[in-house]
Amino acid sequence: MKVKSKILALLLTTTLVGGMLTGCAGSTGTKSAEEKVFNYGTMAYGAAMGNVGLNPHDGYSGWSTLRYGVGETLFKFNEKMELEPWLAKDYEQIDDYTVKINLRDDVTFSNGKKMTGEAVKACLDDLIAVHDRAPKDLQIKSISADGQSITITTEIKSPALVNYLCDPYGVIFDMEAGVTPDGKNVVGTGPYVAKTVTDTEVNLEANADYWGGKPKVGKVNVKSITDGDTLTMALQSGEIDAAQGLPYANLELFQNNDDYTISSTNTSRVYQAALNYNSAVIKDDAVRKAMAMSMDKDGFTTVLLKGNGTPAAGPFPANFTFGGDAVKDTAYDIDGAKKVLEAAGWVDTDGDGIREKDGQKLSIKWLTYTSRQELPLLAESVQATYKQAGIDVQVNATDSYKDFLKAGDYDVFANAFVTAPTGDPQYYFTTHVVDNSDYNRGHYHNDKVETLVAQLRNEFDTEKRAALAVSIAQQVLDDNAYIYASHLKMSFVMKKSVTGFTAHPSDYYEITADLDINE
Amino acid sequence: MNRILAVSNLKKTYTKGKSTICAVDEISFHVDKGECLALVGESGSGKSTVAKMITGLESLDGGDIILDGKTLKNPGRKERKRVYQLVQMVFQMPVDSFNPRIRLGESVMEGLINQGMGRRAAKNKAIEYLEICGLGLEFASRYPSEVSGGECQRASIARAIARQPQLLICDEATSALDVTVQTQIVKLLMELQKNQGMSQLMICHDLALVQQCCDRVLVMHQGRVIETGTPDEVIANPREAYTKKLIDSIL
Amino acid sequence: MQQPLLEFQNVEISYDGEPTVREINLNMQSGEILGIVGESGSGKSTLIKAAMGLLGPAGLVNRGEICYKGQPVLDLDDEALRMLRGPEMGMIFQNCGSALCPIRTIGEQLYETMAEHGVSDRQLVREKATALFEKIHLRDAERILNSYPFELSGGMNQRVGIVMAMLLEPELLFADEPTSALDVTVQAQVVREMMAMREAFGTGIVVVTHNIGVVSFMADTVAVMCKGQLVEYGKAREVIDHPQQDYTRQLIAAMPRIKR
Amino acid sequence: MKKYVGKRLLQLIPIILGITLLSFTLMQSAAGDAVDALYDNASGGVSEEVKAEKRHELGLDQPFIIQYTSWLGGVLTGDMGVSYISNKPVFETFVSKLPATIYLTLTSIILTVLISIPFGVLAAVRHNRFTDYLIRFFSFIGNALPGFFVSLLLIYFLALQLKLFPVMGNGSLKSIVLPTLTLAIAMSAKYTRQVRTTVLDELNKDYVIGARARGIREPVVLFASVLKTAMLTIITLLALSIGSLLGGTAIIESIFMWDGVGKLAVDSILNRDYPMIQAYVIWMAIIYVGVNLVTDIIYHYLDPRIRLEQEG
Amino acid sequence: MEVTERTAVRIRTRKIKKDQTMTKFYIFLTLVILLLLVAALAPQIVPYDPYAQDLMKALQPPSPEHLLGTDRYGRDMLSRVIMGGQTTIYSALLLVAMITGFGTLVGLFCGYQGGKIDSLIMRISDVFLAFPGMVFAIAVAGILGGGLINAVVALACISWPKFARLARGQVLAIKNMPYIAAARLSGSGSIKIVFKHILPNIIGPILVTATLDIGTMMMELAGLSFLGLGAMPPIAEWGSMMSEGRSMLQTSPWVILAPGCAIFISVTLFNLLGDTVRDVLDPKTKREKRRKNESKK
Repeated sequence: MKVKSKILALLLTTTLVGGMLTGCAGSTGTKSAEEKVFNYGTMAYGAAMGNVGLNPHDGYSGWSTLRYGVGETLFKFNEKMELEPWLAKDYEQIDDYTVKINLRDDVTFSNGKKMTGEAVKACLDDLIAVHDRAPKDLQIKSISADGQSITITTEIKSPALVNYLCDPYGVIFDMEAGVTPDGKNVVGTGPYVAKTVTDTEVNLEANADYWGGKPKVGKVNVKSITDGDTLTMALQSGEIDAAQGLPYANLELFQNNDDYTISSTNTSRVYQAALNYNSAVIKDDAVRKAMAMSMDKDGFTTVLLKGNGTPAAGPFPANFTFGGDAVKDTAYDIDGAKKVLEAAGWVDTDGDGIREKDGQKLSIKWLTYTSRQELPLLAESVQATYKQAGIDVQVNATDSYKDFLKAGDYDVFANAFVTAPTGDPQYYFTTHVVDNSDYNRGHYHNDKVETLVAQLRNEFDTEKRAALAVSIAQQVLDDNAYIYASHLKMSFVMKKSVTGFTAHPSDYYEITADLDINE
Repeated sequence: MNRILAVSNLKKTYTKGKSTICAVDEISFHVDKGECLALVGESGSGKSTVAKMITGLESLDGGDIILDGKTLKNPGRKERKRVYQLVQMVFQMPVDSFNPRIRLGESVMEGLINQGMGRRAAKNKAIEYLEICGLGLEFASRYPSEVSGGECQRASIARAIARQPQLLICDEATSALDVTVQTQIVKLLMELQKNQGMSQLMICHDLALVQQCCDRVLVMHQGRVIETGTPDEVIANPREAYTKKLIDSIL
Repeated sequence: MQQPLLEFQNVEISYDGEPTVREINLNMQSGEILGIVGESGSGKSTLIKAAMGLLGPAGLVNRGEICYKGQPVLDLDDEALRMLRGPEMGMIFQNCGSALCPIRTIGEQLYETMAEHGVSDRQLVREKATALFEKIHLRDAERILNSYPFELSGGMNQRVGIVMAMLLEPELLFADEPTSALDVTVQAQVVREMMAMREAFGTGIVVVTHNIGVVSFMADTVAVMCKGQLVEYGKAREVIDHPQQDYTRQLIAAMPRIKR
Repeated sequence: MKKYVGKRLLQLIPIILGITLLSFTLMQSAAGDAVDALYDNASGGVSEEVKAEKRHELGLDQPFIIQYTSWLGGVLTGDMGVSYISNKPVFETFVSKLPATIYLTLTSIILTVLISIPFGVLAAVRHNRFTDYLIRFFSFIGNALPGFFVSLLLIYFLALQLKLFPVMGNGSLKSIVLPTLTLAIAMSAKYTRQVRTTVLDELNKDYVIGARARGIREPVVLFASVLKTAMLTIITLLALSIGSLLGGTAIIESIFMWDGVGKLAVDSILNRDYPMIQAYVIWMAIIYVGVNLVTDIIYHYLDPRIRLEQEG
Repeated sequence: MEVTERTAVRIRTRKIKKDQTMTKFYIFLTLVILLLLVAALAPQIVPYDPYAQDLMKALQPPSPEHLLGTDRYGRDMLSRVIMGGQTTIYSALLLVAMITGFGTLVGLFCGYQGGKIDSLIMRISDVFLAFPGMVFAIAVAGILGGGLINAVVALACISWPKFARLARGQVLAIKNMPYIAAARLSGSGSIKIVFKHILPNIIGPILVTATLDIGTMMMELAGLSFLGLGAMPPIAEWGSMMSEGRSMLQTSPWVILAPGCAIFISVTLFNLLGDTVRDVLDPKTKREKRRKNESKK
């Protein structure tokens, strides 16, 4: 009997200790700006994204500098992805190779130093000296500074130079202060200053002397949360005030919910399938056409993405003049696809539902990866619809997809890509469709496309550039070299009390001086 | 040659940690054909080790064993087969000496089949010998757990003698049995010795039992043979103090 | 007639509902040594387990009564029964070494036994134990008390078992095959020591064994059991020299005897 | 005792060699060419000459055994290369995240002990009675629920519905409760059963009857003898489980955003960060072996049967 | 003094608990066989094609039409759970069969042979045992890439030593039994002794462990699938189904609860079976039975 009572006592103690641990949380009241703390959970920060740290000249870290309000670029995009001045006042295209940029006079770095032309030049010089992508994009020959202006000379005609300067690597920071020894922190011009930067968290404090006005929130903690459910539940439990990158399935928890607001926008992140011309099956025009016809873009977008995207016709979304319905894609038509295949000699002879031609099964290897949660969904959706058309799909969703790409062991590579990070179409075409471009993994070639892209490279007139972009995109679609599934809609979910926190189509700007919490 | 078994200077040592224990220390003895020799001693005197060495279940560390005129020293596989034709053994724990998952008859047959006999013949012979040992036909199909200790020991004897060995070693064959059963088994063994002309090496701790059925006795103590003679002689005139103590302890 | 020390009245014991021991009537006086002989499965150990209340969950005395000094013990509550075990009835097992906790020293367990029955003076316990060890000619009590059971030989453990049981000076000592696991020379010694205990304390002993030699050497009265029943019961000399039942005769005849 | 520890330490050498050799070989064959991987993230082509030079610099053109030895030297001195992803020294990263995992492991073990020992003992004492059945019923449930599922349920009920604990780990006392609970539920289910079996085994031993025959009270028998003996086995089991728990935290850590080595491992696996995976695997194995060694030594010290045999 | 008065003979009774081990064993065995049958006949008994998508019917809650609702592709959950049973249970069975077979053979060899090879193999198994199970599996699965087969291989790599040790221990325990010596005296060779006399007598505990391991392995496979290192979509497998459905716990709980319950039920069943097999084989219960038989005779 005594054993029992001892055990009971032990249990009681355990429960008591547990109870103490659960003691209640502190209460809230009206707070001054300094007291306000904004906890922000994001899926987008982390070593896997290559954006850990805030040094813009290191890989993709500039995205973090820009997103979390530590640094700013010379120009920025508005909601329509049009250029607007930011740290710069304006620019003049002196000739095809020279641009003069006039800087604002009232900007200081967070350490109090003034942002001068010299400072900007120093920063850009370092950028093209150390960054991996920038030199190729910018093609800068030389930079000269003169008071509050700089003049940039390029090696080749560079109509998109100013657009490129909006890329997060173009964040201007104080080179004299340099990068902290751990390589993670810089002194920028933004509304917030980073106090600590780790692989999983960035702790920011308001920059009281921000040139654009005093930030309304005193402290911002950016937390990397890589698990979608944890992110959701952390928002629900109030541990974070806003979240980026919630799983679609969970968004409906916050829709029609008075406690939360959702800010969404279309982005130029497209889910695309690149067809591999080195594969015999893919070389068959009919197969590519049937594949394009058999993709249920609407179903994918409305059901699987739960409406958090828009079906894509071409590479660019509708908020671009050269995007959306400017190009025409093949409509979803399984029966049509069947006819196309049959006409080309692909018939199901053995009754297994898969078509054959010359003893060759119509089976394609669909290579994709899982770190983008939408891609496996696309793969499974395609697998089902293609099967109806008589095409067998072997999905290979692996995060070591690079090995397969290198080996060429695939027919289709589906990935996600931000097609117009600079608001300009040239970037996508020069990386994806021309011969030997970085991401033209499927070895697509079309003489007409080559000519048009060459023209685009030398065209400065925005409208003409747009027209060229439409023609190129249409040609790619007609060739069925790429199949575009959907453009991602990006959403921030935040507590009702959070204001001034909006999703931007560029995916660059997240935390700004407008951010506020009204409790 | 009148000797079925001759053992000279037999030695076995075990190492445990750093100390070496001499289980059997240079002992010599012999068993004549048709004779029943007893090895008497208390636990740890090394008597069972001797049995294991003779049957090749343990290796020797020294000395010679001459079995039916042939010397064997750590026999190989072939040599061992010859040994098993000549020597068989009955163990102390009757139930444990049978594979619990095999029927008694099958166990008796195993040795015969290994000898090269056909299944049918082996079966008949097994039944025959089980009957000699006083077990009816039904026991052949029983499992060791389904019979009593005494019946199991009979089966064990049947298994041993079915191969018609020249020498039967009984390692404490009766000490785990009830006294009434013990007498029955001893009687059976004495009959077999007489009828089959088998020599026996009886390993035992009970001098009284030895006196009943053995021709000669060896008293072992701490790995050595300290006294030999006929049981009556040894009991009547023990020369060693230990032997005397042993005799006095019998209540 | 004196009140019997222990009395079995028409006892029937069953395991899992199946009777294994039937119609047992026995009684013994203080200072008497009762030998219960029988072969394996005869139910002889069951009798003393029943008297000690150690049958376990499967066993049950479903008929009859067992009385200690006239007091029925079967329906005592746990605590009352516990107070009997030790100060009134002691027990020696076939293997006393395994009847002790393997990771505690003998001294510790000896002290625990005493403390559980009201003697909690360590010094006193130690002295008493040493005295008792000397009585059975063990001089290095100190070393034994500081040893663990596995460090001692079988014979030594049996002797420790005797001391352990006798320390509380019970009036009744049960010995369950106390010598069966021992070599003959040690066996004789242990038997003599048990006899010495009776000499010293006047303890009544119930010795359960299959060895008629042990019984004839020790016992005043003998009970012969076969298949759960008492086949013969009487004065030791009478039973052994003039057995009345076939089974007893068989048993005695089977016992090898040395001819000098 | 000293001799025994020395002997055990010596025995450790081949095991550690085996562990390192195995993981080295595995990673070698898995990661493919380290230099290719290194330049993978750099855009544009890097010429074969540059790669060859780098290979020479890293000693990758050496024979396997030499590569292994020099790599092993690195392992033992804490130089295990640089992460493909973060470009930071792997070993430093691992060490910096280790305390969080150890913290979580320890709280889980403690909670497991607090749950499984009382309940296991209770179930054994009340063998085949209602309490026993009830405890076994719950242990069956705990045994059959995958950890990640338990964690989701716990978060949902305790963090969202009852708002008792935070969802994410932040190092605070409150935030460790849920991950600890998740780990402890699975462990306790397992160990309650083992404790029960062990205690039952002990309860069936002769010395329990011996103690009863000496008139010792049941609780004293239970606590002084039975539990003392059973604890030897149980402590060993629990200590051994520290090792497997250190490894078992991976999934739970990533769900609760607990910034320990488990989460690091999962992230590294998802990112194919081979040097990091390698460091994790090796060091967890070494820690595991170390914990086992300490357990063995403690066991040796506690159990007189073994201790005295060794000395004697 | 008077003789104690003879009171009327007292009769005590106690409710006798019947030994229900065998009944329990048969019940659980039947249930497990049923489970295996359902899994084996999955393609025949599923009400819908488990891989047929119908996006119009996505995420429907349980209804008479779809008893367990539909997943986000509009696939019938009941069909997927049944189909997933085949994948999950049979991979676990395959895995356990592999490690039991291999481990037992190694253990038999080492235990019987002893000597240097034994200690070498045991050191190797030490190395495998040193890797905490899941860690090594994660690493191997991570290296080999995902996929059910690779996950099975990964778990097999680290799980065999357990059986090798178990078998070896058992062999050592009975190697010195008299009946092994008797078999040798009968002239039986090593192979015959190992497979006829040793193996049948050590297989009991091994089978118990194997049965209990089926549940464990199902959970570990599910864990790997959860990390994306196990079964690849669209293959219906419980772990990956749970992993897929986990974000829907709050919105469409049936998507995760259905496979979750399936895992729970099957693991419990295998564990219960393992436990009862242990009881059936337990030497204690056996001894009691033998005693009963004897007392009947």
